[in-house]
Formats: sequence, structure tokens, C-alpha cells
Amino acid sequence: VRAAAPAALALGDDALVLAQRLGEWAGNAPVLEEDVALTNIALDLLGQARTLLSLVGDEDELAFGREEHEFRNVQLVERPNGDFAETIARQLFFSVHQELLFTALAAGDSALAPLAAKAVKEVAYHRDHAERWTLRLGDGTEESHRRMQDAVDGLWRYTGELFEPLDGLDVDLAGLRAPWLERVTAVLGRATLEVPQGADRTPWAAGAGRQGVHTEAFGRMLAEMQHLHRAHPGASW
Amino acid sequence: VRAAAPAALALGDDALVLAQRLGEWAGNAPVLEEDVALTNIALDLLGQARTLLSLVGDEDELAFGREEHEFRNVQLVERPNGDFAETIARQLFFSVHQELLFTALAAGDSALAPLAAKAVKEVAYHRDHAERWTLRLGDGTEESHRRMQDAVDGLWRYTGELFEPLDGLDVDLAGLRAPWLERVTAVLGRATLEVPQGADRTPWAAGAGRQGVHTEAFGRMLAEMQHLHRAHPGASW
Amino acid sequence: DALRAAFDAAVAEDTRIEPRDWMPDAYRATLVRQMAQHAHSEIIGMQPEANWITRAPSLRRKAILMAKVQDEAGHGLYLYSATETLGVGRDELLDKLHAGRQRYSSIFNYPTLTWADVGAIGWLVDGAAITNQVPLCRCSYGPYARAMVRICKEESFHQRQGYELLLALSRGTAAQHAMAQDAVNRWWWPSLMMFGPPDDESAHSAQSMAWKIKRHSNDELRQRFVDICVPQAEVLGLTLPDPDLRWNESRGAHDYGEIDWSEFQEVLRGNGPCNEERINRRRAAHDNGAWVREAATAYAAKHGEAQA
Amino acid sequence: DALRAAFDAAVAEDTRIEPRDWMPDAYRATLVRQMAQHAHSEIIGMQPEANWITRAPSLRRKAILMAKVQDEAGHGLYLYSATETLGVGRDELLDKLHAGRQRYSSIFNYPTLTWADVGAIGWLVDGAAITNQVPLCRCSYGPYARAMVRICKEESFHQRQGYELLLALSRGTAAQHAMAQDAVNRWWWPSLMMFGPPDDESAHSAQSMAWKIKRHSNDELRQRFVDICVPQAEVLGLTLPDPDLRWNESRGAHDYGEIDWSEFQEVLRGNGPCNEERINRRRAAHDNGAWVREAATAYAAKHGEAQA
Repeated sequence: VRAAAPAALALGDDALVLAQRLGEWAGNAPVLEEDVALTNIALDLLGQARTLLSLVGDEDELAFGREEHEFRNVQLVERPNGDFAETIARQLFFSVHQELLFTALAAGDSALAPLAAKAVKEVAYHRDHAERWTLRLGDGTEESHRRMQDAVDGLWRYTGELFEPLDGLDVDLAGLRAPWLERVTAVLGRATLEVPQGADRTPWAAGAGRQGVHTEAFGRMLAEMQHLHRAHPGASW
Repeated sequence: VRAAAPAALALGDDALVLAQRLGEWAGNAPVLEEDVALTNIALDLLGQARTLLSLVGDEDELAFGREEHEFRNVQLVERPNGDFAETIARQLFFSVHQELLFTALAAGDSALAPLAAKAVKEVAYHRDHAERWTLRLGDGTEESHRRMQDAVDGLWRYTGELFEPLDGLDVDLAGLRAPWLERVTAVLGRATLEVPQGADRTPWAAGAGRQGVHTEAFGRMLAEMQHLHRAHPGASW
Repeated sequence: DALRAAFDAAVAEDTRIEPRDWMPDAYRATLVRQMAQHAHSEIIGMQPEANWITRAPSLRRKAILMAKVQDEAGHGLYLYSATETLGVGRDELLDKLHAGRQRYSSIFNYPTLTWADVGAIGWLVDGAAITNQVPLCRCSYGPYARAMVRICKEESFHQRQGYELLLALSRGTAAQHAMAQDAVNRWWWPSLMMFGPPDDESAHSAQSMAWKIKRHSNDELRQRFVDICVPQAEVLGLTLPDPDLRWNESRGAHDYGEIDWSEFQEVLRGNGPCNEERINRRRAAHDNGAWVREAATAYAAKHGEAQA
Repeated sequence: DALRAAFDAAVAEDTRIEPRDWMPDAYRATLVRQMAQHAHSEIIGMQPEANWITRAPSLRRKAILMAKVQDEAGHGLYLYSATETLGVGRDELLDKLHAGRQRYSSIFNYPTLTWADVGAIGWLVDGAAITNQVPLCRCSYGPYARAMVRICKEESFHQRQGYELLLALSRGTAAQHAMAQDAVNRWWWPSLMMFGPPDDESAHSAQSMAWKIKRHSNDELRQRFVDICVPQAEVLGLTLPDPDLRWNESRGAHDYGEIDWSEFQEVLRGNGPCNEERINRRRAAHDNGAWVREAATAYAAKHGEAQA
């Protein structure tokens, strides 16, 4: 477990931060079924986060007691929800990646294999949900097409970070990029959307989350998330 | 001073919370002159808050270390900025009140008299600024008229609380209501706006801030305001 | 006539009325009104609790709260489906909600000011809801009764979680205990109002009871709720904010103080603390989502897929 | 001709050129471009710092930061007024900014990730700006020179406050010290890039120096800035993130490491961390404020008042 700790922390932070973002949708979704679906995905991710962070230490100390620069999530997951298209694009990029990663992890024998084996089914659902909406929005109305293309374009430079090496992981992350791109390209194509031509990372902006460098929006997200816990040091809940 | 402490706390919280709200406008104002003006008003209020809270205790402990229910500000000042019309309506209602109150306080000999004497000039500027914009928005375009009327109507029920008695204050707050209404009515009239007909308070919503009952938006505001300070207990800045 | 007689017999024998059965127009209208109000309450009721999802103080509590809010959305779905069995669709009902022409439970017009409010809502508000709803599991209209069976099961789970949340606070630090007591102080009376006006002022009760849509009077249910809560409050170590609350040996029930019905009427009239916020938030979610729903419809039209 | 000769003589004698004086079109265009970029930098530069106004950790620091951001808005006002002396109005320049046709300083495309960034911006970014701007107080165009005198005075006040903020952190808890060091690590190199490309690649420099719009080369100013910062960093107890930084006895100046100009070019091309956020936020403020400006115009038209 100790060897896997840096990876468990990073993947746990990914899941925690994305769960927190998705939780902001509760009660605000465009249709009641999506209140259910987005909260359900958030719950799955929160469950993953708790398992992963517990491999590293106390889940609550880690979630509520760390400063921004101590979080190891990719910047992709901390991007604000934006409109529904941005939430879906973020989810598509992340879920396709997570499904590939967890499938590979589940086949191995690291300390993360059991979590991955358990989570891979729920992640497949997340991916399927994101794909279906990518199709509907991309190939829906003119407005939804435009919004979805903007979302895909805007988040593209946060995707490269998903494939950077991660200490403690017995999976070649760089090797997941080709299948990831293939799947994303296929979905975007079916959705009549263009695959962005820009860079999939920039050296300072996206790509540094794993080293603890985040975006301005992340600090505000943490302030909201941690305030109550920090206001009562040592209390049990 | 001790006798005036409850009043100093309540008035200090009014100024602090409104300064915090106005500070959210910095960089987002409709015109550069308003970035200057709104920040200037926020600075004046923050200065008042620091003087008032320092009469009661350590300004930073009070600002950053209290829970929501320990704040004694009226609910009016914690209402979210909304659009520019809502910010102006909130400012009009508050500044007219504050000018009357500080004028009365300055004429007395309580521990708050020096602060009031000093602040009354800046408050007159705040009131003048709010009046000018009330005129422009109320008597500007159809859209601005509608927005300004909506803002005045929506905030009306938070105005009654301004005139509830306050421990430690040697001013008859209830007695300020008539001159307040007269002035506000005059400005609204010149601005071609209607004076709202609804209640100026409701027993549970607006009117309980002085007892520590606030609105849902206030908790999020405090989370943002206090997070960094609470994340570093005991640190000096 | 024969249809009417069959309907009356079914009600009398506690046989369920099903969607294809004949039913009086007024029965149908009463059901639609009540089920719509119940469905609206579930979706508006997500807001005060969702207010704390992002701020829950532990991951375990965050997960519990998310699951609860998700359940509420699910309850909304069941109930709108149940109204559809009576030929009234969700879109139509939502339009009425957004236009202010249909109600939701007034309790959700109170704010959640602290984390303890999440517990108080679970214990008191869900508790009152269950007391109201358990009899509805035997309601004469089949689809509604079946929806209520599932909903009540989940609600009672929520109620226990709320209780346990308050218990943890009550036994926690002094600040946590005070937070819990404050929440109970604010939620107790509004919870008692959830049972509706006193029996002698209740407009629809008699007919609804005759139709077995309703099974007990407002005051009966309110009394049952008070009698359940008093011992629970003792275990919690929290005080119910009613100096007149005491055991009445002769009635075998608790006496309780007078309810401020003027407050109830004010909230009903739209002057509660959060009436505007709640309905504005709901409308904003709906309006902001219009382009998404249009896209789904357009896609389904192109591809023959059932709409999302 | 005579006008050109008078202009050249005035520049040569360090007499100020004033708005009504004749000036070459290229001189005017260069000034407008530079002053507009400077004005835009002031208003975009409000964003990274305003990001911390609501979260400042003490009321004193909150007041200082608010005053600073307010000064930046004020600087924007002076500078847009100065461009108006050349016949180019603020609205036109803002439209160009929002359309991406005029630049602002690239430094503001970096994020403020912690409170210490507020200090680092004051010390390093304002420090670099002052080093650039002090010579502009002697710029050949009068209105620009006079605006810069006032701006430089305020900037040097901001610079001292930033330094003092960092000093408090550096001498504070371990976490605060680390926060300060991290901020300096992130802001040092971008600050050096504020002086523009190396002299041999600088496009406009020679003509600007001939016109006395510019008085020193990019590399001269950069060297001056490095030499000022090194001893200040020592007093701060913070390390500048450059292993090649050392005193060069023979030059009487500090040698420093190679600057990554590819990063500079990327940020200029719009690919910095916050280019999109900054311009989107600016556009949003402008667009959301359109109805307010229209109201002010309509009111002024009705009442003959000068527009707000």
C-alpha cells in the first residue's frame, strides 16, 4: 500500500474534486433525471475517493485539512461546472480515461486493484452517460452543437495531464493516450463535433495539478468545502 | 465603551458585511468609474468596521473567528449583490439610514460619537452616490427602470430591521423611520419609481439579523471570507 | 350509475382504484392536486439540503446527504409518473409550479442556516412527512399508494440519518450542541404546521377521508408526531422549544402549546423567508436547461431515440 | 518642414510635446498603442488581485488590497484620459481590447493561487513595472509623463506594501514561509519577462528611444531590476529561483540564468494560464454593464446631465 500511496492520493483527489463539482448541480440540473444521474455519479466518485484516501490516511483530515497546493488532482476535474455542455465534456474526458485506467489497474495486483475492479462498472456507466449526452448535444440543435464544441475546445488543454506519469501506479499512463484519443475521437465524430486541434496541455496551466499547482477557481471551491470543518477543529461529525 | 459594545458590534458587522459584498464588485463594475466608487465605499465601510469592532475586541478575531449566528448585522447588508440595480437599492436603503443614524450619534456623547462624527461625511457621499444612480436607473431606459423597481421591491422587506432597537445605542432608532421614509420616498419619486406597498419586514426573514439569524447566502459569504484565516490558526498576517 | 357504484364499492372494500378504472372527476382532480404538490415538494425540497452538500463537514456525511438529495429527485420522478397515470404530464405540472399556480410544502420556505439544519430536517421534517405519508400507503388510488410504499421506506431511512446526525452534534462540542439546539428551535414549530390547519379549518379533509385518499385528520397526525418526538428529543439531549409541552395522563398524550397560525398563513401567502429564492432557483434551473431539453428532443427526432 | 523641425527640437531639448503641438503620425500611433496597452494592463491587472479581496486574512490587509485595486482602476482612468488627448476615446480602446486587437501586459495571464501571490505581485510585478515606468515620467509626451508621475508614486507605495506582506509571511509560520517562497518561485521569471524581449529582438525600441518615449533598453532595465531584487530577497529570507544568479564583480552587476522566451511567446499568443479567463471576465463585466451605461446615457439625454 505504501508504494501505491502517491497514486492513491492523486486518484482519490481526482474523484473527490470531481464529486464536489458535480454536487454543485444538485437541484440545478436541466431535467430531473439529470439531478438523479449527476448526483449518482458524484456519489460513485465520492465513494472511490473515500476508499483511495483511506489507503493514504484519514479521509477527512486529507479532504478538509490540506491546503490547495497539497491536492494532487488533475486540473481538469477542478474546472468550474460552466453550462451543462462543459460539465458533460469534462465528464467525457475524465470517464473515458478513468475506465481505461481502472480496467488496466484491475488486471494488475497492486493495492489499487480491488478498488479498480469494483469501480470499473460504475465508471463505465459514467462514460456511457457522458457519451449519450455528447451525442445529444453535439447532434441536437444549432445552439447545443455550438455550446458542446466550445466546451470540448475549452477543456482540451486540460486533457494531456491525464497521461502524465504517476508515482506508485503500475500502469503506463502515457500508453493510455492512444486508446483514449481513439474513443474520444469516435464519440465526437458521431456527435458531429470536431476534435480540437490545439495543444492538449500547456506547461504552466494544465499539467501541473499532479505537482500541486491548481487554478484560481480551485481555491474558492476548497474554501466552501473546508470552511465548516475548519471552523470546528477537532470536532467529530 | 462597555455600555456601547452591543451597538458597536452590530454597527460594525453592518459595515463589515456590506464592505465584503461591495468588494465582490472590484473588477466587475459596469463602468470603470464604478470600480473606483464601489471600492471606495467598501473601503470607507471597512474602516468604520475596524474602528467599531476594535471597541469590542480584536477586529480579526471578531471578523474571522465567529460563526454565522454570532454576527449581528441586519440581513439587508448580507443580501447578494445581484445586478447593479440591486446593489444600488441596497446601498440607498442602507446609506440613508446610516447618515441619519450617524448624524444623531455624532450629536450625542456616547463612545460611538467620535466614529460617527468622522464617518458622517463619507456616508453622505455614499448616499449621494446611491441617489444619483437611483435616478439614472429609475429614469433611464425601460429596462433599467424595470430592474431598479424590482430591486427596490425585492429588498423592501429587509428595511424594517434598520429601525429595531439596539442595545447600547443612545439614539431612538424607531424615530429614524419617518425621516428615512421621507427621504427614500423623495428619491424614488424623482426616479419615477414606486414606493413598495408590501411589508418592510417579516417576523422570521428580515428582522432577525440583530439576534444572529441570517440568510442562506450569508454562510457562503463567510466561508469565503474566513477560510484562509481559519486555515492558519494563530498566524499573523 | 354502475361505474359510480363500482368505484364506491372498491373504495369501501379497500380495493385499489387503478388508472383505467372509472373515477369521479373530483376524485381525479383531488389526487392530481395532492400528488403534484407532493412531487413539487420533493424537488423544491432538494434546495435547502443541497445548500449544504458542498459544505458537509465529513466525507461520510457528504455521501449521506448527496444520497438523500438524490432520493428526493427520485421521489419526484415516481410521483410525476403517478400523476401521468391520471393523464397529467410533468411538463404541465412544472409550468404550473413555476407560474406559482400550484403549491409545494411551505416547510421548504424556511432556510437551512447551519449544518445542524440538515439533521433537524431529517428528524423533524422527514419525521412529520412520514407520519403524514404512512397512511397514504393504503390510499385508495393504486399508483399513488405504491409510490408511497417506496417513498416511505426511503424517508424513514433519511429520518434515522437525520436523528443520528443530530445525536452526534448533541454529544459533540459545546458549539456543536448549541448548533443542534438552535436548529431544533427553528424547525420544531414549522414541522408541526406541516400537518395543515386544525381540523375545524381544514377545507378538503372530509371528502378526502371519504375517498380514502386521506385516512386521519390533521390534528390526529399532529398529535401522533408530537408523541413520537418527545421521547426522541430526550434521548437526543435536546429541548423542544415549547414550554407548554407536557404529558397529559388523562389523554394518554402530550399537550402542546398553541401554534402560530398567522405565521403559517404568511408563508403560504408567499411571505416566508425563502419563498422567492426557492421558486426563482427552480425557474432558473428550468430556464437554463431549456436548450438542453431542446437538444435532446431534436436528437431524438433525428435518431428515433426515446427522449432522455 | 517647420513643424517637424519644431517637434524634433522639442524632443532634443527635453521640452514636453503637448496635445495641441504638431507631432508625426507614427509618434502619435506609438504613444496611443503604448498608453492603451498600459491602461488595459491596469484594468485587467485588477482581476488577479481582486481574486483575493474577499479572502484576505486580516481586515488591515483587506483594506490595503482594496485600496490597491482601487488605485489600479484610477490609473486606468488617468491613462484613458491621456489617450483622449490624442483623440482616441476609451470606448474605442475597450472595444479593441475586448476584440483581442490590443494587448495588455502578459504578466496578468498568470494566476494568483495563494494569498502570498498578492505580496509577490506587489514586490516583483509592481517592482518591475516601476523600473519600467520611472523613466516614462520623463517621456517626451506631456500628458503621459504627468500621468506616470502620479502612477509611479502610487505604484511604489504598492510595491512596499507587497514587500511587507511577504516579509510578514516569511517570518511567520512554516506554512506561511512556504507559501511566500512558492509565490516567489512562480512570479520571478514572469516578472523578468515584463521588460520585453532581449534588446536584439525588440521591434519598436530604437524609434521609441529616439522619440524619448522610451529611455532605456529592455535589457538595461531588466538588469537594474535584478540588481535591486537580489538584496531585497536576502532581507526577506526568500530564495530567487535561479541557480545561475550570482554577483559578477567585473560587471558590477548580477549575472542571471537564461529566460525561457518560448513561455513568453506562448503567453503572448494567448496560451497562458489565464488568458481566456481574464478577457472573458472583462467582456462579461462590460456586457453585463451595458444596460447600466445605456441608462446613464438616456438619463443624461433627458436631463442634460453629463454622463456618469
